[in-house]
Amino acid sequence: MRKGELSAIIDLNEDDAALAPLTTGRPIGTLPFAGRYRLIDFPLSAISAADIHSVAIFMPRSARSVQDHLRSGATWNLDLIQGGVFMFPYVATRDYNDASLRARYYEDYMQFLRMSGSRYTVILGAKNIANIDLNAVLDYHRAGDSPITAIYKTLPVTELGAQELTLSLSELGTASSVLPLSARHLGDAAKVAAFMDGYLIDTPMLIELLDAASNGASFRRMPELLRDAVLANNANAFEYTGFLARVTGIQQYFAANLAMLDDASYQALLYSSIPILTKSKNEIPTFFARDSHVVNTILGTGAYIEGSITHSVISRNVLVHRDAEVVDSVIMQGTKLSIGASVRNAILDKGVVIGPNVTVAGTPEHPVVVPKNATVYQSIEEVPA
Amino acid sequence: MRKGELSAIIDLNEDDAALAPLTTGRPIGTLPFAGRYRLIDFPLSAISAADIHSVAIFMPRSARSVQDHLRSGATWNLDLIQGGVFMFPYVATRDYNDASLRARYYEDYMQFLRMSGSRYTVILGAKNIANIDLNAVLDYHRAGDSPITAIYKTLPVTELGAQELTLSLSELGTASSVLPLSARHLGDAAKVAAFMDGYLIDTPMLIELLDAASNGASFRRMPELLRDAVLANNANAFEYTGFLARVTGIQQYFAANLAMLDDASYQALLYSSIPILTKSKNEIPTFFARDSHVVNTILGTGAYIEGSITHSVISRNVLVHRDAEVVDSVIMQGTKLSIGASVRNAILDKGVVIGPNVTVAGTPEHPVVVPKNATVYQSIEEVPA
Amino acid sequence: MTTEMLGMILAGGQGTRLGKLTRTTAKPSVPFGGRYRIIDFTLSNLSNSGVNTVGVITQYQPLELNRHVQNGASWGLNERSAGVTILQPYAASDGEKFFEGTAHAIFQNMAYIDSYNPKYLLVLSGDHIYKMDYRRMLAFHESKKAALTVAVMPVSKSEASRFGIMNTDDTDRIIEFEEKPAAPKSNNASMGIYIFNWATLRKYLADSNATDGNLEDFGHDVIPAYLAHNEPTYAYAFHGYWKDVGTIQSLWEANMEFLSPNNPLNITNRNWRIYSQAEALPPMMLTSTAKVTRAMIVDGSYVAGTVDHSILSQSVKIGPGSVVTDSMVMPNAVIGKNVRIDHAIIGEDAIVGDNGEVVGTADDIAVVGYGEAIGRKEKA
Amino acid sequence: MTTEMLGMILAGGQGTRLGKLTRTTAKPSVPFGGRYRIIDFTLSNLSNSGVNTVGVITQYQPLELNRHVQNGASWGLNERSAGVTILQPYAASDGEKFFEGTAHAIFQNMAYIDSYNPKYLLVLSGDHIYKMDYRRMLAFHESKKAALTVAVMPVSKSEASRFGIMNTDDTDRIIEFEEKPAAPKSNNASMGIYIFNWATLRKYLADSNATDGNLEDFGHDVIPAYLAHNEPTYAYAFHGYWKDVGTIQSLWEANMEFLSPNNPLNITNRNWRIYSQAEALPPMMLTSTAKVTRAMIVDGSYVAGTVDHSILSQSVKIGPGSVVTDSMVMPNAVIGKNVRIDHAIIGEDAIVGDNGEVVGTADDIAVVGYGEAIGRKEKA
Repeated sequence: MRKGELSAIIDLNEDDAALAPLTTGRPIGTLPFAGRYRLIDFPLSAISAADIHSVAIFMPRSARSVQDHLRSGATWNLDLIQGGVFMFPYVATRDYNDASLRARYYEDYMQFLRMSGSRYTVILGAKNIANIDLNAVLDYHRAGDSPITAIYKTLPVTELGAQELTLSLSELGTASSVLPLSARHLGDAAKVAAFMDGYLIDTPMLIELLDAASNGASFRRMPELLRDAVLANNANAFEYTGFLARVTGIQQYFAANLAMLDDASYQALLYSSIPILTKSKNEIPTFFARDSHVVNTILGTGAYIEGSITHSVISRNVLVHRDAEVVDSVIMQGTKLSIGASVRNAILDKGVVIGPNVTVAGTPEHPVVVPKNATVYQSIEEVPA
Repeated sequence: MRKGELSAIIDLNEDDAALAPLTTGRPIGTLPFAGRYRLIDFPLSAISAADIHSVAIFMPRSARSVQDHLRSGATWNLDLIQGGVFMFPYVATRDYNDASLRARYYEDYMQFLRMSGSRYTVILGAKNIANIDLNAVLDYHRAGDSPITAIYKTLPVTELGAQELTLSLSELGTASSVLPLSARHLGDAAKVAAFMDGYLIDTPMLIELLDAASNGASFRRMPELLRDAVLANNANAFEYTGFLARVTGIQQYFAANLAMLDDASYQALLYSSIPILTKSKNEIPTFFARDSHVVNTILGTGAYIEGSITHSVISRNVLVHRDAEVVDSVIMQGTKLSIGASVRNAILDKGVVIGPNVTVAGTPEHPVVVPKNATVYQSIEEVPA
Repeated sequence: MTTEMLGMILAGGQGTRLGKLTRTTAKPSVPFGGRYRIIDFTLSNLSNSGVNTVGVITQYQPLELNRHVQNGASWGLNERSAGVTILQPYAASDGEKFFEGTAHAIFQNMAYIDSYNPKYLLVLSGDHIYKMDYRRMLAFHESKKAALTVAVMPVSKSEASRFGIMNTDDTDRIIEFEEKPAAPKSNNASMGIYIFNWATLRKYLADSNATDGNLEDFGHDVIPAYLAHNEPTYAYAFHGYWKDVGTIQSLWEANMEFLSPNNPLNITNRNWRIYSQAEALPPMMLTSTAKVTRAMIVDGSYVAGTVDHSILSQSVKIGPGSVVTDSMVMPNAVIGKNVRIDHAIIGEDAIVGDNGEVVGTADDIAVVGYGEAIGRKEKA
Repeated sequence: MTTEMLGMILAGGQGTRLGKLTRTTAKPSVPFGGRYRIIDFTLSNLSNSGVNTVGVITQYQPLELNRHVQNGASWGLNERSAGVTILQPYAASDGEKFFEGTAHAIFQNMAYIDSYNPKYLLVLSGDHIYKMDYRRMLAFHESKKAALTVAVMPVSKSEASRFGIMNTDDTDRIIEFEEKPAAPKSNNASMGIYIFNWATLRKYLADSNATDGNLEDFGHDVIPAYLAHNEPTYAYAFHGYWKDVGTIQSLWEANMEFLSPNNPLNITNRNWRIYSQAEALPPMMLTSTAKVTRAMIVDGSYVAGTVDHSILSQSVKIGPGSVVTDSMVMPNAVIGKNVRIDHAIIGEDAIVGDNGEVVGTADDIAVVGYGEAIGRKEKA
């Protein structure tokens, strides 16, 4: 692809209520994943692999974790003179209701698009963990008739919640609308086109949409504008067939992490033709002590393991002291398990300390979530329903 | 100095009402200066020369021009792994009134300071154009008794407006308070210690101040906290003796630019031991045509000059067509003067177009300001009072 | 890691014909046009053409070139796992690796090239002033299914005998190559720009190394070998401004052409920018005694004298009473008071003391070397 | 531009005593400790000591070292007008500049050094494992008003005859230098770390070059010359972990020492980090058949076998049924099924096929070279 032919927008304003307390101080985009990544690494890596150098990030309310992770954007080749990462500050809905402020925000977006000089713009969120080949999407878009392409994956109906968005596919294979599952008349269909919050759109058309919205009587956010555009134009519907995990709630997030322990999923997501790039850390090697026992587990660097770990995801700088055990759990960075601690079916957020001989145990359906920097001295046990 | 011994904060929330319309879409910090710079280049260059690698920028309401200018911070060596530029989003006063939000913002600042690992923190604004040797300030601070040092320059009383801040100096040479000129009892003193909005403070003390403010009953912004700290501790008062221009209004901004045509000021500010670093642009050389006549003028690159220019400051990419003349004026980037146009005692903001044979003329005391991207087809003449 | 087309710039030559200007620096790092160095044109062409992986082969006085190129960020050539690499001579367990000729230099850097596993190798010189979209040449190369494509441009019959001339059939296939022919049969002059299928070239170079080592130079050895073996070799015709700046005279001419507002290079075109490393220098200053016409001036320069039909590079000082005409002044040169400079090139960091004279003619350009001091200051 | 103390790393040696490990790479870029390369320790020491301008002199197989160091950003050594520069051999108008010895290499790069106009020159080796604050050594050098300070560390009397030994008076002034003495008079072994006043050294080297050119090596020539001329030369005593990893045996030992939780190098100390270039690799995976004890493992590795008392670098694969003990495995090595590796160093990109055996002893470490394939895969 020509340099500059594509630009990208990553919208980090995703509904994260179902992921509390993990999303108290961070958006979905900076949730840790697989002991090594943040969710935003997946759209950024897809963007980087497609030689896109200009990216706008619509920042969430809690922007600091995003800034800390992105820095100059060099990790994803977003620090070239011909491009860059442009962070658009979080905008409260009340400010959008002021017509002049609203016009200014839209003008900022339009200016980004104009300055990028791109012919097409990719729009992605962070809550669909996937490795999308954007060059393939572009080829599909060019071959299609519509100025907008929506990305979906065919999934069993049973895997979607009622509010999750789907595409209504026409017989021609185009998408005529983006609707929540609950609004669809599916009859006895077993499968559905799950919308992946991803678009590729002609840049001039996107500028037109924003321009119209800027002059509109009331406020409409970008996702609404895009759904309207699908309705108005029908969209080319690009079917993605690779690994997908949708982080729509705690249970899904938990399952997505543990899915990486399945070798096929691990290879499909992390060793595809799209390398997953993430901010590098200067960590020391992970050390396994004489009596450690670790199986069926992925780990980041800088960890120090004396105890036993089974079927778990361990981030960097985790300490597991002797006689402690971790089973079926997701442990984030800097967490410490004291001597004799036991953790099962749990998610421990960053910096958690589990006291000596304390047990934290959830169930596969209801993992216990211990929030960031909490110190746990008393056992927490979720009784299986 | 040791790497990491100092961190810095640049506060771009400066009162810019007196500089409208130049500050409609940008803070004082990104006002163009001397055909080449933005005002924020001066504090950033002082910071860079002092080997400071961690800088927090308190962003103004209009953040885009700041982001565009700073990018990764590489220009000022702020992209090293041991440091970085951390942009703290603009906070509306109404949000500060919410105690929990307020606590979060202060926590962000404190975390920056803790992570920097610095022993001292420099705090600067952008509206004092100067080249401060921060190593000298640090040496002075260490030799002093107070945990806080305030930076001032001795100026004639007549040069200060009533609301401008001054230091009350004790006989010991310390500053006992920071007060507006109008609140001082100066008697017949001809000179005054003009405060330059610059502090150097022990980092642990700054963290304490923020921590106390975070738990306080009502909201106090950082400048107020610092002034209170001077009152409570007295401050070491560091006297700056180099070039200083204070951009407190249109007239001062105009005069500061034209002051650069004085060779002594030009050398003092731009060729001192502190190189003024600015984002580099890939501009072509400035071209002077056969009949051009340019004297006593500084120019940026990428300009194309056919007409005549006298005693003016011309930014990059300015077009001055034949028979056009510029006298005693400040012309920002991308401005175009059509054939026969005449501009005197004026400030033309970015992208202005002056039509053929149109005259724009102010007075030295009241320069005409033509706002960004305006097209002027009718002459504007300010009659000298 | 696979790169479709890898760029290799041959920047190793000493540039002896540039005399004093290249005594301590490599030719590609010689300043040009006020704010550029010669290699900027090739690097910008690569960046604008989307060739994001580039090796720069150098061996002669590379320090300044190294400092100029750095990590390639000035040209947007700093992508991770790509970008610019400066390749210098080195030692290996089988001996020291100085480069004996253009093709030999490529051979010696085979490990670098192989690490990117390129399909095509784009071989360039670092000392030409031009704008060219290498993607178009690659599209031509692919459409012809060529093993080698050589960029050519038409030159006048009288000039043709100074170049390598490519005689083609009516499909643009090269059927004959004549180096500096006394009686040229065509006017397709080689521009020293080649696209090779790397697998084929690699085999030729490896075979040569294993046997008689006779493939040292592309023009002299490799093209004839390709023609002899009937490899599909094509000529890609370029139409546009192109100038080899290998001599004092041509360097001066190219600068004077650059100064023309009608310069066919069209330097103002923002769709094909020429990038360079940009230092943060103060704005240029023209004092009350300055008189500047038909001139290009850049940041950091200070002009108190007269400048006509000349180019001043960064941080040049021209004292009052001095007159500079039809000349090119390189960065940091200091010209004192009442100096006369005419038809001259003044080297970087040179000093011309008060009342000095540096006067050449259109056919015999005067040169002051890098850091050379002439006139009154010389005595100090 | 003025730099107080400029760092120069001598990274040119072929490292022949590392045998197969340095056939295609320079010694300083040999992997160490799982996620480092040897030169990381020196570069991190420089960065942590605030020495932000560093030349790395290399001439043997520098490609991998170049790629590793890049623009120095991984160590925070990428400040504008400072940072790391790789210095390779080059040609000048007076000939080609390969480096004949440590002091000669400094002399050949005089133009680079002069461009920073340093007061002090810190000369280092690129192949030692240690943590050291060079600021303290500089403070010592300044307090002694020395022309040269040599860092020394105490070694046992039995070892002393393998080193250059500095005999000092009670002010730490060096009064005698013995290279590998049979009967050492003291146990102050030179660590090959020098702080020179550049002006003085520059004069010695220039004079030598202008006359007999006899100052080729620091230990052999320059220190004796300084002592002979009564230049104030001092020994700075270092106490801490320091290891020359110039042989297979010492490289293996240093890795095994690194593996100890009580390693005096204290790698976990965040106040003196050892930085390295960090690739974005997937997390390490230990499968259900893994058994890992007393081991260090890093990103991208995949372990289905048994690993005890060993270090695995990036992207190492250990197949099921394989047993790795008392060994160091370098990046991207692939160990098949049912392999036995004991007391061994496995080179980068090496392949040990199913059922293979690589078994050494504590006194005779087995080595598989870079990219070498042994066992079943060898036949492919």
